[in-house]
Amino acid sequence: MELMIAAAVIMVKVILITVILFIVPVPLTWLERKIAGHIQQRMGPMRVGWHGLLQPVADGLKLLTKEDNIPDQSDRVLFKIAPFVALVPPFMVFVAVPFGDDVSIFGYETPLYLSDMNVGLLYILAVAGLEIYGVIFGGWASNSKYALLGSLRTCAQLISYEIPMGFAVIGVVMLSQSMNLSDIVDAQEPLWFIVYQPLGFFVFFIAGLAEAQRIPFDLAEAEGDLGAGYHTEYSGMRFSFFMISEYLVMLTISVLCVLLFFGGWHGVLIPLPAPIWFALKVGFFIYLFMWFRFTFPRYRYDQLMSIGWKVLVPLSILNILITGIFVY
Amino acid sequence: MTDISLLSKGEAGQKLTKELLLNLGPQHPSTHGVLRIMLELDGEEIRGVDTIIGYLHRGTEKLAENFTYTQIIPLTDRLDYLCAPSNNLAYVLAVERLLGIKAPERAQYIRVMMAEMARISGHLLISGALPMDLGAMTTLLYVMREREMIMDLMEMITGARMHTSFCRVGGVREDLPDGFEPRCREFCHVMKQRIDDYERLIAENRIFLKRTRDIGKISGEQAIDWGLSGPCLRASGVNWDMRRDNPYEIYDRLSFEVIVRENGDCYDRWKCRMDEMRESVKLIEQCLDQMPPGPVAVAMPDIAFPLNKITVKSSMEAMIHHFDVSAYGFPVPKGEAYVSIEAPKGELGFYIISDGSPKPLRMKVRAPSFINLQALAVLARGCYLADVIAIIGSLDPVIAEVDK
Amino acid sequence: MSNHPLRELLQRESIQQHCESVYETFGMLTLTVSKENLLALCHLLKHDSALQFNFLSDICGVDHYPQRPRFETVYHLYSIPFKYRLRLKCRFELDEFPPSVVPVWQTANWHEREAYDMYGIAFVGHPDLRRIYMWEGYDGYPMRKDYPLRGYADHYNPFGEARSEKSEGA
Amino acid sequence: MYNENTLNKFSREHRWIGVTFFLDLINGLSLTFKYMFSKSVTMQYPDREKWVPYPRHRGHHVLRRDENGENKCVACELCAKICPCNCITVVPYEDENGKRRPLVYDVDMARCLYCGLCEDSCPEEAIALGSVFEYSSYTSEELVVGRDSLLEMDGKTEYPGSVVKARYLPLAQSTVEAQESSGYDWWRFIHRKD
Repeated sequence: MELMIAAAVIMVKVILITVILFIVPVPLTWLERKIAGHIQQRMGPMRVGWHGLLQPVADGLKLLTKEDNIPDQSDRVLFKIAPFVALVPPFMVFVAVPFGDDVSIFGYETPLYLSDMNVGLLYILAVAGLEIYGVIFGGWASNSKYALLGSLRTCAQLISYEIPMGFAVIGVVMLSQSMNLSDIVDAQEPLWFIVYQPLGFFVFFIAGLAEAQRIPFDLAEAEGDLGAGYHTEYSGMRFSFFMISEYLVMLTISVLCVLLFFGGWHGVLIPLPAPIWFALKVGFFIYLFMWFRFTFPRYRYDQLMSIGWKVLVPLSILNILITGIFVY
Repeated sequence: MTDISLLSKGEAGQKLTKELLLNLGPQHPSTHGVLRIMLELDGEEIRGVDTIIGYLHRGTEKLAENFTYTQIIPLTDRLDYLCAPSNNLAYVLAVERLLGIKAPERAQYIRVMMAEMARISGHLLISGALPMDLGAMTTLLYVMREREMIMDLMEMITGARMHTSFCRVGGVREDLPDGFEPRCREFCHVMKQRIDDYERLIAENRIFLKRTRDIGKISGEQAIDWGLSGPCLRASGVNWDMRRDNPYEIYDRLSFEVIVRENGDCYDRWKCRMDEMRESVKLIEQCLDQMPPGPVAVAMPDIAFPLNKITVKSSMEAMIHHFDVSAYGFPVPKGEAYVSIEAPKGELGFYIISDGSPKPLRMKVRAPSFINLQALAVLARGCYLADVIAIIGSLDPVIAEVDK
Repeated sequence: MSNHPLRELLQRESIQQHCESVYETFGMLTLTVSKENLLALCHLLKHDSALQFNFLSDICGVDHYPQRPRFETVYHLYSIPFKYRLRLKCRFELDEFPPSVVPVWQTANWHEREAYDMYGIAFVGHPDLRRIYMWEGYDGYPMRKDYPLRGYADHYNPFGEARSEKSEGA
Repeated sequence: MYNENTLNKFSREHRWIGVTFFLDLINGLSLTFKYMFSKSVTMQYPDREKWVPYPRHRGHHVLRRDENGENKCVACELCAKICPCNCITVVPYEDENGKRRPLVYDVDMARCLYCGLCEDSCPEEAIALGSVFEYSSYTSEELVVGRDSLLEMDGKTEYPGSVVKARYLPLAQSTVEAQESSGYDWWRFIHRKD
């Protein structure tokens, strides 16, 4: 009986998280357009539903019903699977992401995550790295020079920014003595790690921006020069998969920022339920992403690489050194 | 197992890799119209540029040979559609030079004021579009907001937002409407604050600086050799502004600074436009201050339409002139004239050869965008793919004018 | 707009020997020059320290259809240091084209391509003489006076005029 | 000389201070944040608001009537002559009073440049470019407008351009219905510091 309940709870949680993750990009697109609108002194979507709330639904329907174009002489198999390959890793990341302390549902004590891995952080970094494959496949299979250039850029960008990102996290791991995310969050109960690790956070956040391919690092789809980068040739549902995966990566980065540096679900001063604190913090980071997008231009490819290798990597190593000196 | 380095080597040891030919445009978000550029790429680096234009060629010059001098005025609007009043002004000045007449003072002030408004409108668009091509979308929306105010003023004066065709040979179409002056002053007031805003948003931004500083550099001599004009030339340190050096209309009565910058890169071309807008606002204010009362068109019924239609009906002679001008146009003395003005994009010249008939024998437009765009091939060589976008943006081509 | 200082400068022997006539029209001095002397004169005008016509504003092709010689190219020069304007004119027949001035001013490149595209003036020695506005393989030179306004009728242009034998060519 | 930017406050040697502390980026971010809470300047056309153009607006052609309610046009064909794009076709006839009147007066809206030369050349001030600007159509044939519909068109507006309340009627003939005669000036939504 115990086993059955445990299995059922896990099933419910899996389904719940999958559904939530599928739905989350929907309000995010609305939010992005609304924020863009207000920053630019216009209204954003207004016509579908109250203040355009149903606009993402309309967009989704449009994408669903759109013709699915597959370019001539493309690698058809790769072209078809690329969006799925890009979509899966962000979902897999959330297996190891805790959203709060243990809660009890119907008298059954359960933690708010799917799997409490003791190498959760490593797992997340590793799985998030898999997203490159979707991008490479998509760019390569399209048989378009724009897509190819876009995917080449993405490749170089993701690979080189994963290094400072991983290094930046080491500081946190050193402080919390654990790679388990809920342990890391618990270690921040007295004081958030941002206080100890400002440099680490800075490197992590910049690298995160690059990982999520947001402005100022959105070279992969730089519409200014590459049209839409690796998903130039995609349309309809396949295109929307890329979009969903992009928003989920953004969400992942925000969640990681909160978990690693901003005390996870631990609030300050105002006692709010843990998931709400968590959501608020994540929301702030998502807003930051969008705010940046509508303020900054983007870097050039070679400048991005030199920032990654010449600035962020040394900084993150310096951060490890400093942390090491202070810890021991 | 084959050594991988052997695979990329040919027989004589040379590399088997070849340049990638990338076709940028004619449908591309950053080419500002239907411009097509064939890029020879080595990785992301540009090896060769071939600019292919003509997708918007409408044969303005051929059409002009079949139009009367009055009918050409709306045609000139369509050249550089961002600053139609400047085009009107240049064309009308050329015809006036041939006719040997000058517009009344008030008309000249109105023309100059509108040309300066057009300059702001043109510069605004490009100084917002360049950051947008580099990713900063918000700048474009902000400049559109102020441009809308200019459009509003234009609609107030002429009744059209873009294709104003307000200048007439020997004057302007109508007098300024009531309530224009306070509105225009309000615009000048707001505009000054707005330029500071744009600079606050983007001018010091390190990313923007990195993307534009030392990109697409051209020296002063080279710029002259390639025929660059306007802000593109002045950004390279050549102190030449036709408004000051060969003053036309009433520019010699207005005081303004000619903005010159030294580096000749994308950033300087952008900044030059920003500062020129400030000067233009000053010019508009001076025009409003100095605007004299009086007629707005020459009292020559055989050239200009009478503003008041009652005069047409009251006298037989006026009626005949009116019909003559409307139906057949007015003859222009035999000869040729080249008149150029300082348009927002550079030297805009109209060369008209008249054979004494009401239609020109030849009308040549010296379109600044056309010449400026030519320099793209020099500027972009050795740059990166993403820089080409910045260079196009900083050269400010309006494809309608490039293709004529 | 006074051109008198310029007129004196142009009266010098070195310049006079290259041009056929000098006259003033609507406030601008005009030199007519034969196509043999064009390039030499352009060099002279650009590099003379008292003139320095370093800016080529415009090159305009003209078709005086019934008259002979039929074609003309008009060069508008500007001297940025001295603020002078000057016009050069060169008349020629269809089979004897003038030299390209690209060696003197780089900017002439596209101007001359335009004149070639519109009038069929094949400048001698132009580095890259291709059509610029019309597409490659376009038949005819649209700005010529004997080219109809609506073009010739073909598959793409049903409203054009029917092509007659005598109208094409010189 | 001009309003100094934050970074310019540091002299050349001390620029690094601003650069290190990201003042350039923070400057931009604060500006966009400020604008985020200012009023939007856009008009919600066609759902809620509509623009009533200035009196000089050059929109859809209109034929004016005289005091007796008759067509002012005397079919002199000057407008057809001066039109750069030949979009006006006039066929005259003589009515019972012996007056010259247009039998056909077609304006091809699809070809028109809206340059206003017809307005200038008309000796009777009969043809004008009115204030109507909503006349899109699915076919170009529908855009050839005849004499009678030209007489029915709205003429020039009296009031200065303003934004009025409107309602969108997707199925009706006139798609946008303006509700008030006087509206507001959108310029007052432009955020400014005085």
